[in-house]
Amino acid sequence: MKIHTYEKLWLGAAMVLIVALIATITYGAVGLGISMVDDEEETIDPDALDEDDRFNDPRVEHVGENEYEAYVVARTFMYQPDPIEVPANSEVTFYVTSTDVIHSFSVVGTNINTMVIPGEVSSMTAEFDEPGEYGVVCNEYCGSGHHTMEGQLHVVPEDEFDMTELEVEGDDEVAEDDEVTLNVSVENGMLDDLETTIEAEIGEETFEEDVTVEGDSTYETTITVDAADLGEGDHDWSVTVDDYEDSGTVTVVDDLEDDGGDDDE
Amino acid sequence: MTMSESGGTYIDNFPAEARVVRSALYSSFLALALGGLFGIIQTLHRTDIYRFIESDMYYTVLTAHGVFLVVTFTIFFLVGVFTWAVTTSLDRGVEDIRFTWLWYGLMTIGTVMAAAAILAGFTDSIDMSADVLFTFYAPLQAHWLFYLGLVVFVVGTWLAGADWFRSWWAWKQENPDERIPLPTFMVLTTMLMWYIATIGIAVSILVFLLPWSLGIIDSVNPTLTRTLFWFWGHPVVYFWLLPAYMMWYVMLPKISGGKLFSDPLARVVFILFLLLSTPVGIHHQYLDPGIAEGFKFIAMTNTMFLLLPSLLTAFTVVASMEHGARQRGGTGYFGWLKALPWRDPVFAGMALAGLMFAAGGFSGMINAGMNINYLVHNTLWVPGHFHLTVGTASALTFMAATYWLLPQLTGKALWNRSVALVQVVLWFLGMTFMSNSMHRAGLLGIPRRTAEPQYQGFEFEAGVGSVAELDFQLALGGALLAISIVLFLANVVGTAFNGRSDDLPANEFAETLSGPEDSPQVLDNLKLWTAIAVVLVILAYSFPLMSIVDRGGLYGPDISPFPVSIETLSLLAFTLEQYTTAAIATTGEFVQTTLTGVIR
Amino acid sequence: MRVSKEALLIILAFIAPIIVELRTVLAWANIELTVLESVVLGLAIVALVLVWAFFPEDESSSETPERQLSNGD
Amino acid sequence: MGQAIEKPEEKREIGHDEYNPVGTLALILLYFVLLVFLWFFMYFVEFLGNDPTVVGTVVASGVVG
Repeated sequence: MKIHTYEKLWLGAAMVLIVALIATITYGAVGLGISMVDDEEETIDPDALDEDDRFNDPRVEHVGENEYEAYVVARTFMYQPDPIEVPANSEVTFYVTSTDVIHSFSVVGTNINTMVIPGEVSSMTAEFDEPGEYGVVCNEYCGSGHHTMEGQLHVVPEDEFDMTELEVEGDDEVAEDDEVTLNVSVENGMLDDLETTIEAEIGEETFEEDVTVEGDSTYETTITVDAADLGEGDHDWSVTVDDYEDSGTVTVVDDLEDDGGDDDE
Repeated sequence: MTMSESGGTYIDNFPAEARVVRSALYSSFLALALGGLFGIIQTLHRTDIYRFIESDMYYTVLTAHGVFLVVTFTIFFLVGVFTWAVTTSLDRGVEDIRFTWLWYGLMTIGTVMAAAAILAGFTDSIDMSADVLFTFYAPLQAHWLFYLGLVVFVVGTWLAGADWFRSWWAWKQENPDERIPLPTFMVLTTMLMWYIATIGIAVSILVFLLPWSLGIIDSVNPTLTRTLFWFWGHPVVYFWLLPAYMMWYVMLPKISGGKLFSDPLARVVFILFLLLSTPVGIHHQYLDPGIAEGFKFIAMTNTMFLLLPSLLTAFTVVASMEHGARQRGGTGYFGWLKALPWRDPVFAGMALAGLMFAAGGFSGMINAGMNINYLVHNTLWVPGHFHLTVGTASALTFMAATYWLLPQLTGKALWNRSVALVQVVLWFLGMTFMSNSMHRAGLLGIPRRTAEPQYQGFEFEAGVGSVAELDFQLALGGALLAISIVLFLANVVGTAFNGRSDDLPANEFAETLSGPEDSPQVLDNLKLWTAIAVVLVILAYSFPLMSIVDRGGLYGPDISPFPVSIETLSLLAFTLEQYTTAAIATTGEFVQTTLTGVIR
Repeated sequence: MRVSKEALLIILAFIAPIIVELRTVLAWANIELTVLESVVLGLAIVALVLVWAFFPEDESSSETPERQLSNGD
Repeated sequence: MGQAIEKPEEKREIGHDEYNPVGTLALILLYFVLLVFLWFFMYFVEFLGNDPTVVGTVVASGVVG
């Protein structure tokens, strides 16, 4: 078979090019450790995500020093959780699944991008060095509202990041001869202990308690005050832990037959 | 190469066949008109320059744009031009013209069915829609008529292929010792590729999607139908492209005033497409969960080697053009380019299409890269890429070829050559603006297939310039393309209304500098190449498909009728690794032996 | 005319992509152009090509071909 | 614009053995250089510059900044 010398030369150049392209990608995969979304995750029943430990409550979890896992559910036409919050200088593994059709989870302006297929879980690990706010879009057509499907990923500065959750249950109405109680629970989602102060205010009364909430646990405490000390009427209360605050109003009534019913909650 | 002895036009020699080919081409142009109309609506809508439809209807428009252009326009043109190529190069009519009309009829019926399902999406009064886009990924579900229409259409193409094989067998009985004429060789290898590729979509529709849309089965495995789609979905891009390649090889050298540089290499190129087009589809699924990275890597190496036939084509075709230019008096390293017949719309269109394909080839290399896919996957970059390939390399070549074919098929001179030249240049300009801005926008992360890529919570950040500029560029390009389509259609209609002309060139292909006699006989052994192609497909697809079925069930996550235990699976994985390594080695070895064989 | 009208059309077509991306390329060299400036620059380049094409001979007035060009451009 | 159908005027016949496609070689080598440049630009500037990037859990130790 006769092939012109120039064409042989080009054939050689073309082969070199092809091998170079494969070599570059291999370097990225092996040298830089860029791995592909793959089949390492077990399949999942898309109709029963609420029975799944990871996806019944879409959230971010702290799993190790600077290591976080985000369990994300994509559905028409939203992401949960939204926004996803992680600290800077962290390594985050995203687990994303769909409960209906095929979506994508694409963090705009980054190389975090995956298809989200019902029945499969996409897992991707990425490192966030700097704080920043990213948009998340669905780039796979998923139905008539596809263009409205968006979310946010917030990478917050490390010192502003915590996973504290404050929840307070207070009485709405208390008889004057009874006690007003506030059940305070402080959840620490981080693995490290949380040293903080619970500050509470009811009417004129103030309370303060220094606490250490152990990693991945919830601290519960009850604050009580005699209703008589407050006196009849409405009294605002508030509880703060770091930057979190919960507040409400309690009504102290003369007797129970005075069913004043101005519930605030 | 065999040529028509009589030296007349095609319609003089094959009046009955000319009618079929003409019908196929007109069907194709009707689809182009509709697809183009939907194209400009989309362009103006997504750039927010002019919106007159609701955004949820955008997806009906997009489905119609995709299906009409990449299925109807391209494939109707293909069957027309392939019929022309086979009959001309074998210098014999089809064996039974009724059979030819049968497959044309099936393709038309299939198109009408699918089109009805899609277009019904525009009105609420008919309870039918198929807003599933060209890819129809389950669990999105179309009306069963859409799937059935696709099946009927594909069966039509199968019969078309059978028609051409029949012609070739009949010809071979009479010419046992002759080499297959190059155009027929190209048609046959392309169709062999098509037969292998359509297995994927046939299984996907007949076994899963059609019964599912009819309510016979409850669920499907989305990864499985998606993988079967891409089993067909990648080779189909070569089904769009190879008719254009054929025209570049068999017509362009002649139009340039020269001869085809190498017939043997053209055969090698088409064989490589037959072998490598199908075992690469998983590169569309780089970012799919549920598919092992190893399978993705194999698909990538195959894809990268698939660059070879295109790179070879670039050399052979340009060298053939240069031969023409030098015979016309061209000189120098680059000066010969001036001696090319740029004022001929047939030449200018094909040459500009080839040039844009060189750019599309580059973005294709990026798409083929495995991990770099995180950057571009499903962004506007991807439509930017394929508007250069199917949207220009194929479409513009088809339009330019039409300026040659129409007079051959009608016996009438082209209505207006200047309009034709302006038309092809407008396409080039329009696509420059449109695809450039799409590529750029894709790099910013702007998604494809989205009615309103303007979001509430964040904005896309352009490094240089602004998103508004890119939108403007995109809309400008789209508008130029729309004008170009109007000019093209005007020329087609104008030509149809022309009177018969006696002054038309004969229906002939380019001659060759290095002919088939320079190539080993084994290149014409279609059985051998088909067998190797099938083996490669089995190697590339059997294990991914098994793994997908094992993970997600044949009919979706609920039912698991594929009882493979975990132990067998890990054993499978191990065997698979062995096989895939072997597959890569075989492929490499094969390519090497073919190439050395070819070079000697 | 130095080149035929058809050739001029093709040359202008080839220049288009260069003009379109000129601004990006210049931005790498830290030359930031506004849209208006790059449009003006593009028109200037086109004008230069037209002058080059028409200057040596005056057999056809430069008005007519330019009108035709704007058709095709 | 001219309506005349242009016949490709052949000035000389060039046969297989005397034809060297130097122009094609020059063009295609230019294309090669362009491809290599653009590939490296796309991979190392556009792609790797588009941090953060998905990394494997095993090697995720700050290799990809």
